[in-house]
Amino acid sequence: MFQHKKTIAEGDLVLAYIGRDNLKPITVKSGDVLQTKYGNFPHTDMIGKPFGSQVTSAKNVGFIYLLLPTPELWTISLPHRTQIVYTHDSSYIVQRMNVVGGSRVIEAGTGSGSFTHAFSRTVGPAGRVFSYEFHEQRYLQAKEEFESHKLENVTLTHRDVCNEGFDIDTEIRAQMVFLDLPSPWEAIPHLSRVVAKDQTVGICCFSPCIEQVVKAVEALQDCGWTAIEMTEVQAKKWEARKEMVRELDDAIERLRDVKRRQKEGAELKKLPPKRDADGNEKDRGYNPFGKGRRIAEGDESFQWQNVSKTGPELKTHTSYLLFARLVPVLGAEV
Amino acid sequence: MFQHKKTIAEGDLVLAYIGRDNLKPITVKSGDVLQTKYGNFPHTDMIGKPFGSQVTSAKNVGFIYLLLPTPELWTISLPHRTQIVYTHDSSYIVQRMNVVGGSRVIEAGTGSGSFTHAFSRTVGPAGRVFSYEFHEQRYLQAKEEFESHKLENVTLTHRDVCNEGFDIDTEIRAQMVFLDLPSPWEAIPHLSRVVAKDQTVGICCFSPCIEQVVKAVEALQDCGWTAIEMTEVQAKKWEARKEMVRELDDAIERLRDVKRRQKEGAELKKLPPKRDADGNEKDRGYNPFGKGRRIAEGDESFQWQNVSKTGPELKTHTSYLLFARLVPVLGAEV
Amino acid sequence: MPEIGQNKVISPNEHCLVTMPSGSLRIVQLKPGGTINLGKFGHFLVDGTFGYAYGQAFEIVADKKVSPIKDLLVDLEDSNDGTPIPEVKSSANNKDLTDIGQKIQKLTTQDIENMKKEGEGNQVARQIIEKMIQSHEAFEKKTVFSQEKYLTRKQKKFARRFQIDRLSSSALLNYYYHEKDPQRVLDLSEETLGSMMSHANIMPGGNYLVLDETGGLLVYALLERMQGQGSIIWLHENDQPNTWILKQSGYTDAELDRFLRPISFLEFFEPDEDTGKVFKFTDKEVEEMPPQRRNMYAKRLARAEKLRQTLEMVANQDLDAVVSVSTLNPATLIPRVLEALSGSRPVVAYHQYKEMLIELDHVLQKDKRVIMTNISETKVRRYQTVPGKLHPLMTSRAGGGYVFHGLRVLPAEGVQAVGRGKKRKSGDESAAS
Amino acid sequence: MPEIGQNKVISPNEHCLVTMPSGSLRIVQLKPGGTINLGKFGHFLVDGTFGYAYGQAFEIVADKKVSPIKDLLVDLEDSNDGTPIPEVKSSANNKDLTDIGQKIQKLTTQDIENMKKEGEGNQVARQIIEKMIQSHEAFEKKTVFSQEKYLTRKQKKFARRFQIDRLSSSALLNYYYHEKDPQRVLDLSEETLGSMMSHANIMPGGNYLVLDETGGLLVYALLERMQGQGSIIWLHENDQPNTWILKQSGYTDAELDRFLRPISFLEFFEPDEDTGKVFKFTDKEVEEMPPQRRNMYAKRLARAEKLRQTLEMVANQDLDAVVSVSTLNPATLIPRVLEALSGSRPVVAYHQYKEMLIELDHVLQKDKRVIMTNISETKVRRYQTVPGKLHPLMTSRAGGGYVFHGLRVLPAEGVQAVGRGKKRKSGDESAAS
Repeated sequence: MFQHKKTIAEGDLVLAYIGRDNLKPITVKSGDVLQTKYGNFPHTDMIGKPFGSQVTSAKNVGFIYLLLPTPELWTISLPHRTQIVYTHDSSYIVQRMNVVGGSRVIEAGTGSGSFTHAFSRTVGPAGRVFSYEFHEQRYLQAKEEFESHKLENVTLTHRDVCNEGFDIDTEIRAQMVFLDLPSPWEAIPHLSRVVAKDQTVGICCFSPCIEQVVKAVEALQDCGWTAIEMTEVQAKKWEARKEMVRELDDAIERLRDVKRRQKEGAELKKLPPKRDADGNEKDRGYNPFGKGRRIAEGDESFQWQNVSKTGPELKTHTSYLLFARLVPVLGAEV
Repeated sequence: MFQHKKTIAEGDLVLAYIGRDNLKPITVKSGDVLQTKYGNFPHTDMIGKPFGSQVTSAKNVGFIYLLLPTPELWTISLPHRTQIVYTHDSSYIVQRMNVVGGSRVIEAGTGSGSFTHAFSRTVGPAGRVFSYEFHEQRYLQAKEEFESHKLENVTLTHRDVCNEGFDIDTEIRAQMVFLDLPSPWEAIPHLSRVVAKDQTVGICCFSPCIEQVVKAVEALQDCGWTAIEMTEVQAKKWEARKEMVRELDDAIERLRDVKRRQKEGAELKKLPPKRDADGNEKDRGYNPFGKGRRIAEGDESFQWQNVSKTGPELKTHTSYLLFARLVPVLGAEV
Repeated sequence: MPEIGQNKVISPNEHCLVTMPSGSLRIVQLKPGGTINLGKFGHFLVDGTFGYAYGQAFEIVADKKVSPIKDLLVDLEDSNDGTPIPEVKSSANNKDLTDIGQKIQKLTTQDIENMKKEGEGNQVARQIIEKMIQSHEAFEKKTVFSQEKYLTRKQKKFARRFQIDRLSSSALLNYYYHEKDPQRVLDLSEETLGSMMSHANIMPGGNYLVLDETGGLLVYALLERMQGQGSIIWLHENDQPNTWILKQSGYTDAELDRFLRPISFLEFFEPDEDTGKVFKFTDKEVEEMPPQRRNMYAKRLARAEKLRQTLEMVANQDLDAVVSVSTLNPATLIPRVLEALSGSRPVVAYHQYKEMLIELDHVLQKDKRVIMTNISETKVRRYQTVPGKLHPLMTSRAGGGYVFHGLRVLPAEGVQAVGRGKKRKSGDESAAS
Repeated sequence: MPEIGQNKVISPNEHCLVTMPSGSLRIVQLKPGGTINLGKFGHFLVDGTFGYAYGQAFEIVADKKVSPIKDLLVDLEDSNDGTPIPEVKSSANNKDLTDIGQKIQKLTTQDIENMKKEGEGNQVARQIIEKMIQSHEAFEKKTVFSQEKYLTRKQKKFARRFQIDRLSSSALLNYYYHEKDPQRVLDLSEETLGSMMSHANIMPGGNYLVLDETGGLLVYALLERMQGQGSIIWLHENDQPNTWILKQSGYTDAELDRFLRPISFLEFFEPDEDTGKVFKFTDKEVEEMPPQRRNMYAKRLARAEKLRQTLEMVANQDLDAVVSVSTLNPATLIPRVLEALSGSRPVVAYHQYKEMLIELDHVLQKDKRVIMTNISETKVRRYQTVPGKLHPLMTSRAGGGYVFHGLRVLPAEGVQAVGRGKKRKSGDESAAS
């Protein structure tokens, strides 16, 4: 179970931060050693250290950070067995369906288990996640992972819910349903048996293709779900950078300087740059933008503008999110 | 025909800029008067003035600008008879289909004629736009407008192209086709008779709903079009603003000041603000962010950060753009 | 006691969200015996709604009474609740339709007003719409598609229906974001709030440091997730935090006192011997106090003790995240609160303008205490979800804000990045070799 | 002569865009008698492509010869050109499929290399793919959907096909934007370029002031639209404009000399008695010059005359738009060129970063010479357009840049906005009353 732990102990799951997109999950065990390209890190040294600690390798050639697992960090580090549900989708689904501490949630299929972790964290010890996976190998891997991560509020079942439905021994009474299935319309009719009868139930179907959404809409309508709405979440990540500010007047002054020198017959610009004994450039004329030099971003000899940019590639689609709800027929009681 | 004219003459179409989203088209005629809420503007005074001139009203109570029509400005000013094609869509379609000076283009339907203007401008005197409108009233209005705007390279036809096809007396040989029709799949089979046979022809179908796109894809495939791709253009407009920078230390200092005054027993903060004879505020204590005062954006007594924001509402969808092309079967000739 | 906002059925005295056919929203308290006035959508007696599940839609029938219906905007074709298309012809296309706007529909505003006065229930809406169609000259020239569109529009205008939803944090936020002025919640959208909750790892049992200039919307969302487990330290820049939105949602002062730990900038950043100091009376003196005064004294002592505990949590670095929705310059604010967090804890700061977060990112990229910095933008696109007419909504509210997030770490002393002098791509703080 | 890039059929010596099945792009010149090497996608003899329409796709058959095909990535199911799915079973779902990646396909890299050497044409690709399927243990356990996906992927990898497109400005831009480094065109996307062309009102016959730091991509797009009518004044910050991209696209120096009017910052902003000055020889002296020198002298005179005309156009405010793709600070650059424009003419400036355009917008909001200022962002979203599997592409290239645009106007002297002192919403410069 996710928790707010301060200190690393034997048997803890730790995410070793090796690089920004390189988090390596390790289970701390005295005597084991984490080997990275930045050196070796004995587990024994980690025990007793606070989570978040920066630790240096045995030979002090590099360092890592020892991170406390969260569903969001786990999503970065996990082995992708299927397309995963990213945080920008899962966070919206959880917020919109009002999943909170104590909620009871159905998830099918489990897939790589990234969303299962987020559900488990959010519903907490008083809540429950019922997760279904039809692919045996993936089911077994998820089972092992959930046990090792102590997701005690998750009930994982190996089942093809489209054919066999959701019923298990325990009473489910799900308040929210999340379907990440190739044909959600086959699973939807089975839901009425397992959702809560005393309150409005929310559903989200996660489908990459439009045609899947259209079929799911029809199934939802047939089964009495209302307020059906398709959405998609568009997310971007920006990072802060600095861009050199090149002023017009500096560019003009550079041309004036060239002209002056040409008149003086120097024609310096046609000569290869001279270097002094230290290899530094000498006299390229007026050089307002460090032309031809390697400039570090933010170099104080120049003027900079704060800018933001995304990475070179954007995730432009994950899946469509189809929301609906099922309102129980209750009589007025007052 | 659009042109780069410098001076306003009798009979010219002028767009009077009254406000940012309020451009009023007028045809300059000696003796006429443009009446606006900012005063009256006699046409006679406009003649001989350069386009772009700022002119004051007869009684000098306000001013307008006299703008030279461009398709983009016309799109802002035109009377909407139908959903129009906005510049972010039309500019991409023109660029992607490689519409240039001299191109021959089919457009159906004409609608409010906004895109017709853009096509007409871009293909220029050597090109030709064949535009079709099935709705009689809209056809007549467009006809009048095109004549008054002297779009001499546009051939407008009153026709239901879905039933009756595109053939007219003139030879068409269209190199690009733009279909803004409720059921483009009915028009697509008629195209083979009127498109150029000696080159690859481009098409763009403009449809708001997914289902229309799916049907159009099938029709295009059936008719031998290839490289079929659906896209959508997502556009935003930003404007520059300034946001006050509120520093933590200033906020803390304000609390310190309050505490100091409380200790002094003054408890000034509980009193209503005092005003001097001029109505200016007196002594609100340390007031680092002008709290309670009306501050003009950029007021130099405060610190500001340049920011950008969109309007309160975004156009999040106009239509899907479905592109394809028809490659003629030519023999190798060399 | 179930936590605020977690009741499953519509219950007396609760605050809830009412949605009207037009999409307009209202927050109302359901006082037993009361009547609620929805303006042109009618009046209804509150008691009739009790016991139905939150999420139920109703139609107003005679005498302000309500009757449950399947959906607020039930489809016209396939339901008995909807206004049926009267037996009129339709056209294959709109070819012969002339655009002359309002004039074509001959019912006057006065006619409609008169009809409205005649009845109270949704029956009136049906009558009005039917009359409008009968008096609409060109209705038969419209396509079925156009006819439906016309009816839906009219229904949104005249139907006497509404829906009651639980006042979840999303409901409360959407009310301000879509119905009222989004600036009151600093332009924060539902999806951005959700993103903050996830990135800040909010769960029952955590201790969170919060800055909230929305009047408590952010705090309301945390309370909802935490379900009474854990604590919220609310760092504010006045005498006490501004809780206007929290109070509108039904929380009492006593409840807020139980769940929250307010602390001012001065108390947080410059605690001194005066901080939270209360003059101690002797037991005898206390005994002799009048009851009201004694009560007040006890409260002051309790508050002082709570503040002492809060300061201890801060000093012990016991906090599990900082979550900020503030207009203060985050580049100077956030670095100053980092020391209160445990290691490997999220740092999450919202701002309406991305430009205000860029400097923060630059500052923290250099500050060795935060890694994995990012500025996220999350935007939901909604669709008209009608089979056969599926498309994204033509317009949507802009904005929604940006979220900075990073992870607080504990740098080892003396560790130096053995950089190779070459510029790192994408400002990554990857482990040096 | 047809303008560059406007030939309808594939013609000798032209520069064109070649697309490979993987989506990779190449710019090549079609030299008669030549062979073009597409790496793993094969070699082909250029001559066989002449006479087909630009846009034609080809398959490489034996002896490097080509044969026209319907489409580069023709659908697997419904075409004779595609690799048919061999007669194998498929599964209703992937339930029994084990994920062990490459190992499952028993053909070794060496096997594939050997097969590649055996043949040159697309036939080899078919053989390889068929062999791969036969040796793929789990192929039968895949669904038809997964099988198709697998085949398409393999086909993109091995098919010996290509397509030849005209080198339109979009083709040229996409080559740099998608295939090469987008920074070489300052991250300018096709849709942003299109938006600039429209907002700048580019058409045949206009006189445009251009700043272009992309090596001429922007100029290439203008030339394409203008079809030899009008002129382009290319304002640059060196001795001469950088035209590397223009030259790659097939324009000769002579053609560029005919269409373009280059002018340096110094000549534009500080013309003096030296500007464009050429020492004048007497007629007799000229007659006595050796031919090469006389020729050079004539060119210098022509260039000087052209510069004189250009300066006159600038001085007369004859220009019809300024269009800028420059890394110079637009807030200081753009206000300095406004005087060269006629009234009611567009001002269009691109920058990769929105933040760099904000100050420009602020400056011009105050400058009375420009109205209707805006910063536009235009982004195209592409879909996998396969009926039944329709969805937006999962990933796309980010960026594409931002465009500032406004309209140059001629403020009347002495006109004063009679503002009411109240702050105007949205920085609008609407007419005051």
